[in-house]
Amino acid sequence: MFLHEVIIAGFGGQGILSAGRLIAYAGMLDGREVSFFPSYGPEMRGGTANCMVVVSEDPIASPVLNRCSALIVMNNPSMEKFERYLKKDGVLIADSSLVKREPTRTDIRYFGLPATLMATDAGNKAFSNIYLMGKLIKETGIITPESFEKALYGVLPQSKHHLIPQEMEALRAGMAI
Amino acid sequence: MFLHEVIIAGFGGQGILSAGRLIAYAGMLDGREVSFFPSYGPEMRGGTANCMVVVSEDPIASPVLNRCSALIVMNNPSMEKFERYLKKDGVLIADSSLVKREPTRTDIRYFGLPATLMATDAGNKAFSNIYLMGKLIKETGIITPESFEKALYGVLPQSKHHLIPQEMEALRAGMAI
Amino acid sequence: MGEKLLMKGNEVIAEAAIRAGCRHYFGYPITPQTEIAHYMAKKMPKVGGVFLQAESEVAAINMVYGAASAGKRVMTSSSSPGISLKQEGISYASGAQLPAVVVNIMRGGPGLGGIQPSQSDYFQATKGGGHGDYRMIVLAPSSVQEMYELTVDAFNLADTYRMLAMILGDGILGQMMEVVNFRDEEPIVQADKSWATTGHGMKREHNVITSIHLDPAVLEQWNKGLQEKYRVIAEKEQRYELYRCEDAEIIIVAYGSVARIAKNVIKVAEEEGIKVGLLRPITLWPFPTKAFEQVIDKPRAFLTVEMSSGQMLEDVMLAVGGRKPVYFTGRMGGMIPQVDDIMAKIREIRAN
Amino acid sequence: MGEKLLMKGNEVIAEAAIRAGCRHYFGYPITPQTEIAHYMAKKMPKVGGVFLQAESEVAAINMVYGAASAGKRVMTSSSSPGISLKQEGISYASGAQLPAVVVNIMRGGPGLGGIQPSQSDYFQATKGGGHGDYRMIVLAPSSVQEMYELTVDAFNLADTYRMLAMILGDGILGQMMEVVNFRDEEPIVQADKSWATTGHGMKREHNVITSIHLDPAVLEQWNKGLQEKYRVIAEKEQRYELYRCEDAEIIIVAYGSVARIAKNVIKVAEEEGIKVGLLRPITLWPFPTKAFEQVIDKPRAFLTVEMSSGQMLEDVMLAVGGRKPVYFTGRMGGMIPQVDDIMAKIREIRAN
Amino acid sequence: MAVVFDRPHALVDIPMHYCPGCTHGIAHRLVAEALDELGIEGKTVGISSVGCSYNNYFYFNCDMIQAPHGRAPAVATGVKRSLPDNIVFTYQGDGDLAAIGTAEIVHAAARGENITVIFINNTIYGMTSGQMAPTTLLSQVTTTTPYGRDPKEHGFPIRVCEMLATLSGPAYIERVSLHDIKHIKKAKEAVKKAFKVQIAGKGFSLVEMLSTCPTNWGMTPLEALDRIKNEMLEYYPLGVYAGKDLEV
Amino acid sequence: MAVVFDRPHALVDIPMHYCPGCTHGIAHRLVAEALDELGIEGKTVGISSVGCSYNNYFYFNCDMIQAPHGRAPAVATGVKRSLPDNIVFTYQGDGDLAAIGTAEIVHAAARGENITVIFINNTIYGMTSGQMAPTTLLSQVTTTTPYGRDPKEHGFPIRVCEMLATLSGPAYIERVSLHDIKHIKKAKEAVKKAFKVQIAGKGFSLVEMLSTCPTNWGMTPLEALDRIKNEMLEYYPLGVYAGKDLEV
Amino acid sequence: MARVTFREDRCKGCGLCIQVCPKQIIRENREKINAHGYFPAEVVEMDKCIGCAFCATICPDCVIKVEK
Amino acid sequence: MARVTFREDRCKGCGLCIQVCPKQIIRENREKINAHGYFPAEVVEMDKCIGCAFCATICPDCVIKVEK
Ligand SMILES: Cc1ncc(C[n+]2csc(CCOP(=O)(O)OP(=O)(O)O)c2C)c(N)n1
Ligand SMILES: Cc1ncc(C[n+]2csc(CCOP(=O)(O)OP(=O)(O)O)c2C)c(N)n1
Ligand code: SF4
Ligand code: SF4
Ligand code: SF4
Ligand code: SF4
Ligand code: SF4
Ligand code: SF4
Ligand SMILES: [Mg+2]
Ligand SMILES: [Mg+2]
Repeated sequence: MFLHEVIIAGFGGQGILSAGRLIAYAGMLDGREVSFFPSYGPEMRGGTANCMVVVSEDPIASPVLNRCSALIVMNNPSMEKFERYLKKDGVLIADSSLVKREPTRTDIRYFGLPATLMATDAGNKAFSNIYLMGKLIKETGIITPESFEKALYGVLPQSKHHLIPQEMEALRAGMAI
Repeated sequence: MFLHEVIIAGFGGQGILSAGRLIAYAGMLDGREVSFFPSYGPEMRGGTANCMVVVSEDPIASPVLNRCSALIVMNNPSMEKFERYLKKDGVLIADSSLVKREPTRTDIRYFGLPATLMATDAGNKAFSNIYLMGKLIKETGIITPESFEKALYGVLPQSKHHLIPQEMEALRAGMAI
Repeated sequence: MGEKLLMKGNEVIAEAAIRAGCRHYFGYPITPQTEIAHYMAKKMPKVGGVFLQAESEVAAINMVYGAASAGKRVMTSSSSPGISLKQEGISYASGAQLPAVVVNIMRGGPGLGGIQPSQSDYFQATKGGGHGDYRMIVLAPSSVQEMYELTVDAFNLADTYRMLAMILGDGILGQMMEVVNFRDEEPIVQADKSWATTGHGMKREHNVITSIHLDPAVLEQWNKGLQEKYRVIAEKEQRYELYRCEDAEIIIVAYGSVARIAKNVIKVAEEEGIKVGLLRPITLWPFPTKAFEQVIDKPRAFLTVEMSSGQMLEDVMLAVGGRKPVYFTGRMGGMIPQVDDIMAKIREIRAN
Repeated sequence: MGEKLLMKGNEVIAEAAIRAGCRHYFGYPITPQTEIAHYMAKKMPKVGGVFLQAESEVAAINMVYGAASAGKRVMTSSSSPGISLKQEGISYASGAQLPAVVVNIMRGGPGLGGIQPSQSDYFQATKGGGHGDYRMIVLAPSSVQEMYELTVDAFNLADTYRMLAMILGDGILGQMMEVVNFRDEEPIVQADKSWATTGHGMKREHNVITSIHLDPAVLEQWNKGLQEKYRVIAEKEQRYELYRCEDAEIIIVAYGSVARIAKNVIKVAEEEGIKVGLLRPITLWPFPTKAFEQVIDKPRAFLTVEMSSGQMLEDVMLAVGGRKPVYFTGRMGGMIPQVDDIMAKIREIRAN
Repeated sequence: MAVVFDRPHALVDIPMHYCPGCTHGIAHRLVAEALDELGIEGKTVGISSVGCSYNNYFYFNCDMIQAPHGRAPAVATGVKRSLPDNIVFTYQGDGDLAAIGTAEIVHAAARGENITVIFINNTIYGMTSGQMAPTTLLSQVTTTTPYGRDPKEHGFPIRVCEMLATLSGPAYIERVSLHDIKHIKKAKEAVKKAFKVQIAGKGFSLVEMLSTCPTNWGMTPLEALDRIKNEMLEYYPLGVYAGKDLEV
Repeated sequence: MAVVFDRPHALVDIPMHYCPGCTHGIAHRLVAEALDELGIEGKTVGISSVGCSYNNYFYFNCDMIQAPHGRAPAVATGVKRSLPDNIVFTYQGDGDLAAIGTAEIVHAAARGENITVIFINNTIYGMTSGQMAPTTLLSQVTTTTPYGRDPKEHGFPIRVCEMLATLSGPAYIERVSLHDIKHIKKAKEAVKKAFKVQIAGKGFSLVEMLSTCPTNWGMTPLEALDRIKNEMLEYYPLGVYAGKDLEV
Repeated sequence: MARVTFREDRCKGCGLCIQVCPKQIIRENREKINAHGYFPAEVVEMDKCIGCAFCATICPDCVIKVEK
Repeated sequence: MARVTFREDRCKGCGLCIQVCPKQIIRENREKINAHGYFPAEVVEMDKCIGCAFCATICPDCVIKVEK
């Protein structure tokens, strides 16, 4: 059964919500059922942000997850908060340039990527989330790079389409690790 | 069983409510249970006013009457509206200077007093209600002239006590008819 | 022995509040309860208290919020549309656990409706017209004497439980005059108010009155505290009157002024040889389910009578829980149920 | 075939309203439903409609009152505290029999509470948070697709019955994104609006929109008209979903986003070999009592699950009427019931 | 003989419920005359408020809406935004407009909402039996200021025209009085001008009328007119507060 | 070495939640400094409102009450009438004070209620993500005026100080700005004066502070300060609007 | 020549017309009480009427019609 | 001589202090990210500080203590 339940968490401003939205959008393009549920409200201001994405073959019961099959964390508090949400054998991807510790659990698959550093080095800090999505795609197959690219075209305003090749490059770099 | 249920009705400004309040007050002085329920709200403005007074030996179930043992009417609309409230053998007292018709019912005791004329003649139009109360006292014994007088002293401000002898005179004139 | 006076229901509420130690009243005029404000306007300056006519009902309930936060016994009063406007403030005060007394002298609705007596704000009062999981203690007097006593009780209950207590009356009760017997001294509960915001004088941590808790786990915990308090109250504070229920064939359930009419009905029914009793809820919240347990075996049916389309009816049905049939009759929009109407319904029930 | 888009629940409500012919929106910002206003602010000018940010929720509902009087399809939206402020206006519009759509995307209360999802305004929505004997049609979507469809329906129902229809959602539904399938054309009811105040053009008697009738006999008659309308609606407009109830041992009763969580529970229970069904009220008022009649014989118990202290619970108990046990589990203050909690409750019920 | 004065068509031919000598009745007639003379009865929607005039929807012959207490400007906004080609007016008392409805009138004015407001300042709550209004004069005795309005306890009377004139939205604001023939005639011109401003699409217009409440002032109707002249005019100066130079 | 600048005692020593560079933080400090310097922390009750500063009850060390949106002046009235010897202030945003709370601020001012109001004008609803406020400037883009504030649709920005100054109740009203050191120092004097007015029992005092919202203005903190200087000062002139000659 | 017509049933006896009539030809008719209980106003010397309509202008109840 | 002390954990890197310092001795420390994810401000040439407290006056987060 095709069912992916993903949580993405970090600081506000790290592109947490747009990452989740892109995955949901790409999932839709793949013909799957999708849902996206963001954290919201003023606590996002300077504080933390997270979202829950489900991509599934079957109709989605609840968009609110208390367990997930994959988890992306982009700061320390998110690691603290969400590690326990991950199911056994689930995939945990962390931005190791910001997340200072490794997971305590051993029944999961862990991947640390220095995404923020990679992005800063590549010249666009805002793409750090894309490296992590690349890794997610590679490890879970939740969506394909092709649907991701289509999603970018669908979601971004025309004025930002010229950035898409760079973003795809970041995605592939993430997948390659 | 001592139980009097009285409705007093007429125009606003005719002293309808103060008449009812005086009777209730006097009843209290007589050691009886009493209740007083006035019509209220802006419809009183230039319009009609009425009140319901109960004086009883026993605790009073409801202050709101849909039948009464005595009725005082001081204008035509009140005659129209309340005549049917009167119980068989009940007492109906009308200010015949203002109420143009006699009751249609024959199973009641009817008394017409030209109270407004009498009061105007006696020099104080505002006392018209007192003549009618006099008649009520005489026909029903709901209170005594003595308790009525005490009620006047209890209810009126000191500054109006000098009027009380005149009012008692009006009461006795009403009783005398 | 105390004083014995012939007074209007509305005025008695005001007088009772003052006797209960209330020195702060904030309100906005509306029929049929304006006499409360008039009385307060006259009396408060004489007892060193504050009467303030607010710019609106919304402002009034928020002034209450302020005075209650400052630890004072405080009251506001209004009638149906004005009480609707206070719903946000009521929810806030409930959330912040502030003690205060709110009076609703109900009139016919919905909307501007009319000004004649009604009981159609029962749902609003007992289930929460505002948002969120909160309750008020709702007291329903049915005589002027009881308006006095329950108003004093309302202040005590509010302080004891740190919550709102509502006096729910109607135009009949507000406008009628009866004799009231005042006690020489009131039984005043002295509650701890160390939580009040009175200035810390550099002697303690700063106090905070708030209803917001952005962390849902914290807000849930707060709510659990409220619910636990409500459970205790439901256990301890139910009040009711049972009148001639011992051998009643039909028990009327009615509160406030309608309960008085029901007593007339009982007399008339007796004359016809029908045994009718009265179960009169005095606390509408907590609803006196215990009263029903006491009498449930006896009657062949319950008859709820209200000046509404049937609101308390739901609580009666929940209390009876299908064990006996529950009937309803009522009037709306300011009309008062008549003895005849109720008798007709009783005869109909018996004919079934 | 229509358009298929990935959209946020709040935005879908706005888009659906525009598709339903709503060209007038009045609102005041509040989390978690501000996106409705943002969407309207962007879109309305493009379709020749009016988006107006009112000075308050009170003003907003009264602007709705005006636009509805003028015969327009009109909507307002808010979240819990803001809806409390609209109670007077809601009662007025109900009293004046005006059609309009009110959206409440609920958050945790009471008071300022929190901004996370909640269902604790159920009482307020279904029993009348305002004063007087009135009702609103209350629709509870549980998916983004349903937010679209029920919003369109809400306008049609409002116009058909000349009354308010409320969309009752929560922060989950408002904030989540799902794929929504738009129809090419909406099924729009064309109701007679000859009662509207649009200027008589010297061609007819002047129309009047009012909720006041000072004569209580007239006001009662008016109320009887309302009650008769409500009776018809309760008969004709109940909506619900029955999911796997056929052979369910326990039937969960839940609405909105909680009903979705319940579907997860049903899966998990199935894995444990427990047959659980779901009765999902779609109309909260009229409450779908018919659904209960359909399934009442089957389960050994009902389990109501809410994000509240147990409000719909009362309607469930009234519908079940003591014929089966009714249990409750819920979370408050913005906490979301977890599959595990509900499973624990189910195991507990079975152990009884 | 020609008719030189008769009831306007826009005023329904039924008795009004106001107390004897209450100038609410004059205000009504002036509005109705304006509707007649401008030929706009058929396209006008009036909003009655909550106060003694709550049911003037019986009296005005145009389409009418009864609004919640204080909210008439918001209701009017809803109507005007729905029917921009219609004429929309509110008729509000001083309790309604200047107390509970403060936010609504300020914001309708600030928005420059193209509506006309008829504002009856009688320094009291008439309908509910004579409580203090925001416009009650200092020392005035009312049922809620039984010892007279004291600025320390009850604050100062609000001058609505002056306050709203600080906003950029209003096109025309004038204060008039109904205490004698001359002023009634001026009041009528003001009402007409206010409607003309709206017809011309210039924005928010408001006419405040100093009016009597013999009943709650405890005066005869004549004494009440004198009170306007002798006591109210000083605190509430007549004149144009916005749109002095506006030609319509 | 002597300490020439440190956090005031009346400001609790915890981090504040405001966005980087948001001048709400400066306003907080100024209020706290005033409480310190006047020695009134222990007898002050502050009222927080609903806006980004909803939870400044965590920050101010005096007793605090969180009030419903717009109602802080009413809550403050309830407190001040209960504790006349205490010092009571509200802290309100422009949405809170000038939109939903219009009636409450006007009437607290008209009553001359002896309280102090700190009014943060950042021309936007910060907390709820950048909607138009009553003070939003013409043409300003917000989430509810995506095409810019257009006076025809959205009306004109309200100048609160000017409006309240038409009332007789206020003892002291001043508008200040937080956009540079000089103005921050003036702002501090204004805050102190406002509290002194209250201490002296003179009545209602209000200090409006022009403040930034870098987040919802879509600007860096520095650009935001420049916007105050270049755009806001013109429409919102600084100065004393009531109580110019009042000595306290 | 001018004529004023009073709809007596509508008159509330407020006396405003009496006060403003420049010719002082209106008075309260103490002989009559109308259906609402008021003594209505009436013109006593119609021929003195100048049709100025002051009476009608100030009448709050639209009782008076003026012809000239 | 003057000294300023920055509580780096409280700094949000808004840059206001940098802008107002008459001696231009404050800069953003791009090397560090504090617990809240910001690059904190720091003084680079403390001995140039004149203790004017401009930095502290404009700092919205009470990060800075000034001694002289
Ligand atoms: C929400 C609400 N609050 C209060 C009332 C009661 N009320 C009716 S009229 C009125 C005051 C009217 O005074 P004003 O506006 O000055 O009009 P007037 O009667 O003087 O012409 C009040 C407070 C109401 N109907 N609704
Ligand atoms: C009754 C009510 N309506 C709306 C809201 C939502 N709300 C919270 S803050 C806010 C606006 C705040 O803006 P402002 O007062 O300008 O403060 P700022 O955030 O800009 O400092 C609104 C509308 C609410 N909490 N309560
Ligand atoms: S109460 Fe006053 S305002 Fe109302 S109708 Fe009577 S005189 Fe006029
Ligand atoms: S949203 Fe604006 S006002 Fe609110 S804290 Fe951030 S910058 Fe300050
Ligand atoms: S028209 Fe003039 S002169 Fe004639 S009755 Fe009237 S006021 Fe007198
Ligand atoms: S002014 Fe009108 S109502 Fe008054 S007395 Fe003259 S005719 Fe009658
Ligand atoms: S005290 Fe003055 S000189 Fe020193 S760092 Fe701060 S701003 Fe610069
Ligand atoms: S002003 Fe304060 S918060 Fe901003 S950078 Fe400087 S020290 Fe940091
Ligand atoms: Mg008035
Ligand atoms: Mg703001």
